[in-house]
Amino acid sequence: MRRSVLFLEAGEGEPIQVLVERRGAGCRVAQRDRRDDVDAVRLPDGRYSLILEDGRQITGRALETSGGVRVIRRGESSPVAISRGRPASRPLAGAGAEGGVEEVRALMHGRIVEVRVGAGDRVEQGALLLVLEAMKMQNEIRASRAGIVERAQAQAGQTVEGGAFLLSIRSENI
Amino acid sequence: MRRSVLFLEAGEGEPIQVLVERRGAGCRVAQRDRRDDVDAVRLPDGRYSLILEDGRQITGRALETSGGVRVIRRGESSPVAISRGRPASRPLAGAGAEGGVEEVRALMHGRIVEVRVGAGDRVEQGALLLVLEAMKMQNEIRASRAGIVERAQAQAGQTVEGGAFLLSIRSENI
Amino acid sequence: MRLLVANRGEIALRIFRACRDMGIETVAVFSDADRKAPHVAMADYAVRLGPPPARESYLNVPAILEAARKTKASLIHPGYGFLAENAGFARACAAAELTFVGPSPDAIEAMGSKTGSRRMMEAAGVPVVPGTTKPAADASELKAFARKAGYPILLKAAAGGGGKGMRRVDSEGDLDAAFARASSEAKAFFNDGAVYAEKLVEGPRHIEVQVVADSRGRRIAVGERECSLQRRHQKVVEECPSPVVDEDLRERLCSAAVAAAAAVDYVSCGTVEFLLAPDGSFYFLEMNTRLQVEHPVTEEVYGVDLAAEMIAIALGEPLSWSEGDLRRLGHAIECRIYAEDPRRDFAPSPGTITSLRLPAGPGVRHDIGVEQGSTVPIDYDPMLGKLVVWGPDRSWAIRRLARVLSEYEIAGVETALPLFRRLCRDADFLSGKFDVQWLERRLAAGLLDGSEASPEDVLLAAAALSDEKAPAAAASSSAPASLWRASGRRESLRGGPR
Amino acid sequence: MRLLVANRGEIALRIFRACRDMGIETVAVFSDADRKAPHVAMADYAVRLGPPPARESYLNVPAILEAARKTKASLIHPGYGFLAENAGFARACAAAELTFVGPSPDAIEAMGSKTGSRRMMEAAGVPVVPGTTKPAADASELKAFARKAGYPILLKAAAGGGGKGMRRVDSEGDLDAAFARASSEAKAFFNDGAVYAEKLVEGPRHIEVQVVADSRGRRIAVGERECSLQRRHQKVVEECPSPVVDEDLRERLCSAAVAAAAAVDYVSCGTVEFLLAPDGSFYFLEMNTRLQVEHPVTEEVYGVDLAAEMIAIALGEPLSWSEGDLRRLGHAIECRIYAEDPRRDFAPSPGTITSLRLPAGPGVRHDIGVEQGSTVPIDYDPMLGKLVVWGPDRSWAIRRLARVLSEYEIAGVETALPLFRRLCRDADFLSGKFDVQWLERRLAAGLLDGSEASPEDVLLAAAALSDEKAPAAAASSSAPASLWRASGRRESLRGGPR
Repeated sequence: MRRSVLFLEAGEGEPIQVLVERRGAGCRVAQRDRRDDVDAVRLPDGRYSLILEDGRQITGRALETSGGVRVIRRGESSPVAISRGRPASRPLAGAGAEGGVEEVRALMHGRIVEVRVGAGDRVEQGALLLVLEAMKMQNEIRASRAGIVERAQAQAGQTVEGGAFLLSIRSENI
Repeated sequence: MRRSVLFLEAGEGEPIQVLVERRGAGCRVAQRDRRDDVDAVRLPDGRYSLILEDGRQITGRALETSGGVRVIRRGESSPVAISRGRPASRPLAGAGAEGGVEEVRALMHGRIVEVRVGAGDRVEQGALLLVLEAMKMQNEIRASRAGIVERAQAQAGQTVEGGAFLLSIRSENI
Repeated sequence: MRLLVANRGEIALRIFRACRDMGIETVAVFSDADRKAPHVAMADYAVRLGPPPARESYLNVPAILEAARKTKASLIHPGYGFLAENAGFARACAAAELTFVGPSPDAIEAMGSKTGSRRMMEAAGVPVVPGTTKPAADASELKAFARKAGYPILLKAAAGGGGKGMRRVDSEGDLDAAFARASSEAKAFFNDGAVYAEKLVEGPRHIEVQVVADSRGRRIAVGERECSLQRRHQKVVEECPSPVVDEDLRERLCSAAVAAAAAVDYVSCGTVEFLLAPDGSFYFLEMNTRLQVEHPVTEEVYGVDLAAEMIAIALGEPLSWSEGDLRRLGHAIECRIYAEDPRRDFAPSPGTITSLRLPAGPGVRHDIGVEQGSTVPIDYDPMLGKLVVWGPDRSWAIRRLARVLSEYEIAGVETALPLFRRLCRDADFLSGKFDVQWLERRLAAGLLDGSEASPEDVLLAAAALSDEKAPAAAASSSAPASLWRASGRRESLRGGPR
Repeated sequence: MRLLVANRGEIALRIFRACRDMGIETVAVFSDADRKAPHVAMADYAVRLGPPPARESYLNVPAILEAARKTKASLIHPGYGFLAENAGFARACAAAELTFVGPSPDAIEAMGSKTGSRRMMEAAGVPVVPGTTKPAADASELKAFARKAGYPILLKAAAGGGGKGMRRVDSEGDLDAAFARASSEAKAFFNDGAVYAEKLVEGPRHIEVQVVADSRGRRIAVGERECSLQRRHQKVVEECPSPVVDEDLRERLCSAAVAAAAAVDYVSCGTVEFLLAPDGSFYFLEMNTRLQVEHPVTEEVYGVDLAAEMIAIALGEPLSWSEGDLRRLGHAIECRIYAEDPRRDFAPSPGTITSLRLPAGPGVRHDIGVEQGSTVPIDYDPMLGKLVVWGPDRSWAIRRLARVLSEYEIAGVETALPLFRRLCRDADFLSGKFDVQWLERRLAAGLLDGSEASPEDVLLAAAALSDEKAPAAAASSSAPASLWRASGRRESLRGGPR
């Protein structure tokens, strides 16, 4: 009887352990105080069909992402912060909320049209940092918070991949 | 410059050699007296798109079969008796036409409901040989020619795969 | 509210979609052959019935009722085939306090017995074809009738429908064997071996009328469908409207259909089938007390949703439109796509669908029960689904059908797609000149011949075979291509009755 | 006969299908980014234009004319975008003795200049919104107008369309920067930096009228389309008919549209856009002298084929129907599916489509230019295609849309599908109460919030992650899921003007 241990990130605190025991075609999933026995099969197109004890049927696709899994089901696309291993770090956004450093990254492949700030500059929330062009659209990337620009590697004319580091802003302690 | 040699069966006589020279994305195909330079790419779904020198575009799927290739294109499905190696033997049907032995094989997975003939029986053209049931349909398999039943391996109740040998008929010399 | 569909394949999907449109939750049932089938993956609830054989799964009434109880379904829809038109099942649902989406058991029973319905129609003044008035005990009874009416005659399963268990008999010599096999098949399909005989009207068209009746006593005919393109009594292509039905004939057909429905106090969607003789006279054939396979052509042309209407009626709703509201717009054609090989006399072609490309764009509708990667089980009717094309008029619809077929691809199993392609180029089809035997004559005359490989095909094959970067080509499930040229071989297989 | 489509994506496929329905051969042109694109694979002929950048391929007029010459095409269709509404291209086609499928160069030119067309409409008695009557030389001219008309004002590319190069300016302080960027973008898109200004009418709806005119001088309006659901002046959802247009208003809109077309001797399919003010008055916005993206909703409701009609008109055919023949049946809704992430302020989401599942069944139409496995290039407009749903009435169409969206799956790139799902549950949308700013207000108010994972989602993820037999799950092209909860991050990206 194979058993896998997964970790579910519930926003705050330590990730929750999720135990999955394979039982023939199906499996038993234990999380928090609930336990489900499900009949799970992989469909020809890679989606999974689950049938719960009460007969409820759930079909969807699970795409692994670095932060967990994206579940696409019924036309909705939901992130599930569940992973095979214990998540390395809290999400950046958390840091953003608690103050500290925010990294600004390119959210898509594109070309940097102009850079408005350099290392050491003080920026207000909403200040224009740089302009990224992709798919013939100029996207103004603005500061989500006030702070001091620390590293600024982006250069005008440069082509960047999605996720590429552009610059970071350290918020000032109030 | 990679070159492959294929063999095209043109019904009668020796198979014709087809030379294919890969040239970058495309290839040059020489067969009989004609030679085509085509830009050929494999599409994400496995079909091929060919663009000929005059701009004609051909998209289709090529499925390898034991007798050659099935080309599915524009809603039509055509057999192309072309293969990587020299075809082993002439098609059975040829034999059927020239007299000699005809092998009767199951053309689909199914169950034999009844067998009407045994080895040594003389059968007329159109005589009922056996009944095969598949998909809840009873299929009467009849003799395509008069002759003597030679080997008869099929037995009622037996389940057979598509292509399985059932019996053979030797036509009498007139 | 929750509705269970006691069926599989495209019709289960069709009914689930109607439920979704109406905000009703859906319950699928499945055999072990269908755990991964699309109808299960689309449902809100799903319950296993049993092993693949229909008698242990989709005909297993206790298991189906238990599935409804477990999932708290309050409605049961039988679809077509399996338990549709089975009065006993309809009664069992009522006994279990489940709403059966369909007519009353009495109406099903009355129309289910072909002999009984014939008598009833005669009484109601609906013209019928001469035939034996009750199931035959043995072949000799049929011989007596045949001597009187003259050959050819048609053997039919009394409990049958959809051409299953039907046999044409041309001479007394064949009658014994034909009776035996028809009766054994009738038993296999409908668990009832009763068989009766009818005089065969030569050269007729098959025209049917869609009837919709609510529990408030309103009965409406929603025009006719042309269903003459058949093979072995199996419909292959259906149209709405019929190219030969004018307003006057339409009116007479519709009132006869409504009279037939009224004769059994019919409530729900149903179809009254007629034989239309070359001289313009027509005869009641049978009434299908269910949602018809070809209902979409009527939906496309009249802009109605028959599947949803049928459910609303079962819930006691009044019809959502009246005769006057109905407006015909354009022309629709349906092609039934079976997993069978038209070039091997339509032998069943079970297997795995290695590639499925569905055409898109204007005027095309897909009601299909399989996907790429689906396995077509050997245990059930081999219909994969239906292609429905709409156009502003018939000739436009046919041109569009030809275009759509050129985009349609199914690999891994054989289908009749090549047949439809050729129909689109056939002068008789284009001019609407055909009867119920026309298609078989055309097939015998070589409608499907000459799909020889073109130089383009050779180029494509050569480019593919010489592409080292390609993954090993999936072997087609079909027999060697060289067999295709083997006419002797093609002859050697006769499809059974459909 | 052979027709070349100087375009790509779904509109090329749409036009090719119309050609197939009409028996016309098709010629595709493609850039190096599109060699494997569906529009190439569907065509009878295909010719490479050049490298991916539009200026070197789909805007490369000499290469396109050479492709037509090489393949002996006699007709050229520009589709929308790229060279559509480019009088110079239309003239170049005429000079090369090619039939341009569209209006005359003069009509394109007259309507292409927003300022010129405004003057012309005023002369023709069609009401227009107050604005600058000619392109502004510099920002100061615009300031003068704005002081008179009052803020907010709208900057528009004189040669523009489809919201590209448009900017709202709320105060004089922003005017210089806005003018600079609008003008540079106008240059980038339309190779013409001219910009003009208009008073912004607050709270209007965007209603447009489909016009069809043949070379025999007959001009017909084929009803209106509701296009008020916009984001950054980009249409997102369109309907036919409009929920707020009654017969009287429809008549007035249609005659204004026909008058506008008559003013430029318009011949072909075209669309006249109006702003409908809350008080019921309406103003001419612009005329799109091409086949409109949203033409399918009109086709579905009126049962016509606008793409085919446009080609027939170019061939000198008379209109195939008259005003009297036109009959409206039901209600149609179109959703534009862009490769952009609605949860990251609609940032473009290029990449490879790892999975594409298109819904089937009744009332659904797909005009889509990609397939599973297609790569969405960064070089062109990110619209993948359009989903069109038809229903007997508006509420049915919306319920059906919700069902269809639940079957729709695109993985690998982000799309606005979740937005449409939420619209179907929105009270204002259901009751048709919205204006052109409504959607942006709704988005700002969190229309897209709360897609938190349900326990079912966790079960699905757990079952998938613990399935050792599964092939390694394809990593989604999107950034880490945890980022989704990062509102700060979401804020940090502003989409550019559309």
